Amino acid sequence: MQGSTRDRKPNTCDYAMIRFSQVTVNYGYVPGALKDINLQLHKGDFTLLLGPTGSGKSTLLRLIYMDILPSAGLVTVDRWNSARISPRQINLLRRNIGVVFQDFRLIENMTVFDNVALPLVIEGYRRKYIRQVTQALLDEVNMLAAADQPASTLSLGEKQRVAIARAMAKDPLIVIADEPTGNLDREASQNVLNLLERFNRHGTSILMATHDYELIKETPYRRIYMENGEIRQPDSSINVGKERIIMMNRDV
Amino acid sequence: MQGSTRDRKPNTCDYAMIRFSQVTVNYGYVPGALKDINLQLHKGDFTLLLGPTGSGKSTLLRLIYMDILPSAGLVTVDRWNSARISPRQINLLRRNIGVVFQDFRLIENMTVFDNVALPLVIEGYRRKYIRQVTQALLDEVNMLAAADQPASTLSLGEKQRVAIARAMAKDPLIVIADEPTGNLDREASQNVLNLLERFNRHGTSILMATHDYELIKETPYRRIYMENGEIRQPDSSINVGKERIIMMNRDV
Amino acid sequence: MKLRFVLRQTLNNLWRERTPATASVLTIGIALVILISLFEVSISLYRNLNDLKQNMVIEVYLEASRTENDAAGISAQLSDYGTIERIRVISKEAAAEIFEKEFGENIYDILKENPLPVMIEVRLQSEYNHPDYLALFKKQVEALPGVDEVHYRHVLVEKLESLTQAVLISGLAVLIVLVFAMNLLIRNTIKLSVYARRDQIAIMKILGAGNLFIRLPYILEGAFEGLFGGMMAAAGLILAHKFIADSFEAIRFSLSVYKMLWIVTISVGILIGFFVSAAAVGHFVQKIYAKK
Amino acid sequence: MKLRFVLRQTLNNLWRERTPATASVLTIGIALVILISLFEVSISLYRNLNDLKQNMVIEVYLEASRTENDAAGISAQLSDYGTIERIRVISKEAAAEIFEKEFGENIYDILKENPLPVMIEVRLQSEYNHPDYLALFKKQVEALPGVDEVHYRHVLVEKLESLTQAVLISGLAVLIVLVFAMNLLIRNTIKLSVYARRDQIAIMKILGAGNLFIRLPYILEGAFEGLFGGMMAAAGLILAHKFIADSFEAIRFSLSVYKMLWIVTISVGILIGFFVSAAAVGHFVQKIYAKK
Ligand SMILES: Nc1ncnc2c1ncn2[C@@H]1O[C@H](COP(=O)(O)OP(=O)(O)OP(=O)(O)O)[C@@H](O)[C@H]1O
Ligand SMILES: Nc1ncnc2c1ncn2[C@@H]1O[C@H](COP(=O)(O)OP(=O)(O)OP(=O)(O)O)[C@@H](O)[C@H]1O
Ligand SMILES: [Mg+2]
Ligand SMILES: [Mg+2]
Repeated sequence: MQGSTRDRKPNTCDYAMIRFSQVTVNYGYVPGALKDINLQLHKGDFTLLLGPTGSGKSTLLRLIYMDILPSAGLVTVDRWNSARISPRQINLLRRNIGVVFQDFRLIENMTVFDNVALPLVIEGYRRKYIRQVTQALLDEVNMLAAADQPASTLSLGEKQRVAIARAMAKDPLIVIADEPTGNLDREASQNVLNLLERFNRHGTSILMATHDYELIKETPYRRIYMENGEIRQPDSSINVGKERIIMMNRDV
Repeated sequence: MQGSTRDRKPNTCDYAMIRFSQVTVNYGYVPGALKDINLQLHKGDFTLLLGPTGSGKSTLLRLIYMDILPSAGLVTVDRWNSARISPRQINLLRRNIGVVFQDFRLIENMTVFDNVALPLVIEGYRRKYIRQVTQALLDEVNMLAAADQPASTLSLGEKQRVAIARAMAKDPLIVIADEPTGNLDREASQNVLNLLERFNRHGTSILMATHDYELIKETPYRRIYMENGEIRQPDSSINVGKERIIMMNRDV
Repeated sequence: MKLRFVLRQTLNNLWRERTPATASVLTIGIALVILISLFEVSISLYRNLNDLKQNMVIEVYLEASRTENDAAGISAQLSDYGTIERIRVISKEAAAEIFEKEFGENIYDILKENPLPVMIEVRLQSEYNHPDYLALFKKQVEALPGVDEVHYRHVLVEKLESLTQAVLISGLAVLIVLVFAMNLLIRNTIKLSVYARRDQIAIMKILGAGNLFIRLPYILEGAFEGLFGGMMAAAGLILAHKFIADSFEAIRFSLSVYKMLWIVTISVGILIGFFVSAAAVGHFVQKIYAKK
Repeated sequence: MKLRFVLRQTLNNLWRERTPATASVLTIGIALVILISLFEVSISLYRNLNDLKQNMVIEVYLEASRTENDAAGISAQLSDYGTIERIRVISKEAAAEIFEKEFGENIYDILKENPLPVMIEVRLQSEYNHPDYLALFKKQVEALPGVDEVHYRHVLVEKLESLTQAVLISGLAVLIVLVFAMNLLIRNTIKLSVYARRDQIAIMKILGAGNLFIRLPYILEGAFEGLFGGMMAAAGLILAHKFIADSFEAIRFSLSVYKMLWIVTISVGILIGFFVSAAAVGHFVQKIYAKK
């Protein structure tokens, strides 16, 4: 990885990097999209967020990059907390988080290269460095050949890989991946997981929401099960039984 | 299903409803997104379209609802063909095809109800009928409770289900589903497959692109494997071996 | 159901995008105010100039020795021409008064006597009020016994003639420029408004919606904006008329002018909104098709 | 790298959205043409009126018995006041000529003699050209021996005074309305242009981009549109000036006027584009934040 060519933030202690305290989220139409969530994620953790459609996974992730603020309760991320954070600080926070959005959110009329380079440009890095890192990342996700195409010309699977590259660009404190394998086939999905794992080994915390039980079923990571806006028995057991998954999905 | 309440087009003979003859598609940036495709789909068929990311699945499907026209070769759908079709006829064609888009394409600022009702409104059905059909469909995909929410407030999985309901609304000749389970968990995916199968039993042809080998691995349907814009040995065998899938994905 | 859906969507769009819609309304409103007041000014200017032209006076000076009685005889002769609208004899005394009014000096103060001759003021019927006939008339009348000279401001007549034309032509030119500019601005607003909803349009197309169904909401939106713009302009114009009528006692508007203002302004607004957006939407919806 | 990126994006945006951008350019261009020609007309009107006022002539009529020699003596006395700009004696004959020019009649024809007195024409220095001083001056001069009467068009002076004011005030009013309308239209265009790219803005925000970084491309776009609009307006104005200079021989523009036109029009265009879009973008980018 390009980790070696860049400054790594010192991998200090094992403090709770992300902390949810009695967090509730009400959307206009949907009260209780999240209900009284308590949660702690530690630096360096690899965490999986599981749960059926509409259970609030994306909502929980949006709270972390402060795309929404909690209706009640407190979200603390690194040195920022949701109760008193200015717009400027939100920008800073976001620059330290890499997000793979469920709907990618690439800028359609920009080239693949520019999309991936954007977080680095925002950060104000120098041109040569940006080019070097961006090309390395595109190579990593196998999209170097499409670097000069506008993002609008990509297939969905290709977009997903570009989105992953963008999230990795700044070598962030934490990577939030919302369903990063939804449009990928088995092997591509495995590649993404491996990529995230490699990042994790370099000290980046990972929080990944996914439906792909097949993919994660043999991983040893902490799992958080959501259902109906609540966390069901936070569980760090290694295996997840088949019956367990089916129970979670009975709503659909 | 609401099939009973509506006029079914007579399920006549087993002619080739969709026919690709030496079809090539060149995008500006990507020549040969499809290369010399020959393919026949028959009325009433349930067909699966498999292949790695960027192999041209979505492109092939777009040809059917004539979102793009082939750079070379001929696409024939029912009584229309790509060589001479007027914009007005393209509209007619599209009204006879239900499409579940990979990126949903819901109208974000319309309510869920209006989104599903839209194809019926376009067709000019009466109000009471539209309400009845739309509600039945929303119930079927478990989204009736969200009928009055704007589509923008849905989770991605919810959007996918609404998109499926919309594709079904007009009881179309053929349903094209591009990765309809990409954002759904196992059980929801199974439900979608069951839904499509039920439609198929009522005479609707189904063409479904998917990455979810787990989901389809025990289905008896015809499979078309794509790779690099080409069809690899059209195959109607019942089982697909594990090594087969891995071979297909080696590009990623 | 289709129409109801379209109408609902139109109102939704208007409400959801009230900022640009308001700007569109204001554009139409301002343009209509300029347009219609320009039109009114042109009309009243034309009328005034015409009036002035119609009321042109020909002065027939008699020889210094002639009296008012002679003038009456000559008047009778002139009346027989059949081209005269009005005729009036002006005595020496009346002429002195006119002199004082025009030049601010009493002629008796300056000269201690009144040297001014008896004069006949003639107004021609409007159809004869033309440079050619005026020249002929002057020649004929000057040949009459007792007549010294015939004066008319022939330069003024010709100048008025060309001024009236100039006003009409330049008014038209301004009008054309304005209509062009307004068309451009409204088109632009509507175009961008369509542009902002291009996703929605692209989706409707892919669902097989016909052209009319896709375009109607935007066209109706334009018509509504025209309606509101027209109402705004009508209100503004009527206030302006009231203000003018209050400020200048000489100017009065009848009730029918106010009614006309409402009707014309609002219907012109609606028509403009309708047609301009119809054209813009068609053009632009096509473009979205080409792009996707 | 940041600035390069922003600039590249600005140019991309301009090119990709050349239709609305062109409309924006035209809006700015048309508005600038109206604005600057209005300004020029006001200025030249003001100058002309002022000239007229400055050149106001006071007529000092001597008693009928006085000769031009007397007039020279009185002139000398008047010059001593120190408030006079120019002074000229007009003989009986010159007065008769003026009479003929003004009234179209030869005074000898009418009266067989010249009753007009010797006259002194006086022009005051501009700072004394004021109704109050004029009244005082009249009183003083009429008291001089040999002077019959002092005439000046005091009504005209006052009318000119108020007309100049009226022109300036109404010009200013039109200017304000125009600036308001232009601001509205440009804001609207830019707002909709931002609106059309709201997805892009929302994405940049979610990546933690700062306000300036997000807004700069739009602000620069506005400035570029202002530049092009200004160039268009300058070209139009210069053509108009050339046309006017060709049509009316009395009117000539110096080269520096043309240079000023280029510089002022273009820089005003850029400034307008810059500030209006800066305001509009700020307002609107905030809104997108609130929505998402
Ligand atoms: N509008 C376009 N312009 C240019 N190239 C395009 C366009 N759409 C697709 N492509 C290219 O064509 C190829 C096939 O794309 P397509 O979307 O058909 O793949 P796919 O099989 O559907 O992949 P996925 O499983 O990721 O959806 C890709 O390499 C893509 O980059
Ligand atoms: N902007 C919004 N306004 C209103 N309701 C919303 C909004 N976003 C999400 N919701 C609702 O909140 C609930 C949780 O949504 P969320 O996107 O968090 O689910 P999810 O677990 O990510 O589902 P999926 O697996 O389908 O992505 C859903 O019922 C959804 O309808
Ligand atoms: Mg989600
Ligand atoms: Mg695809």
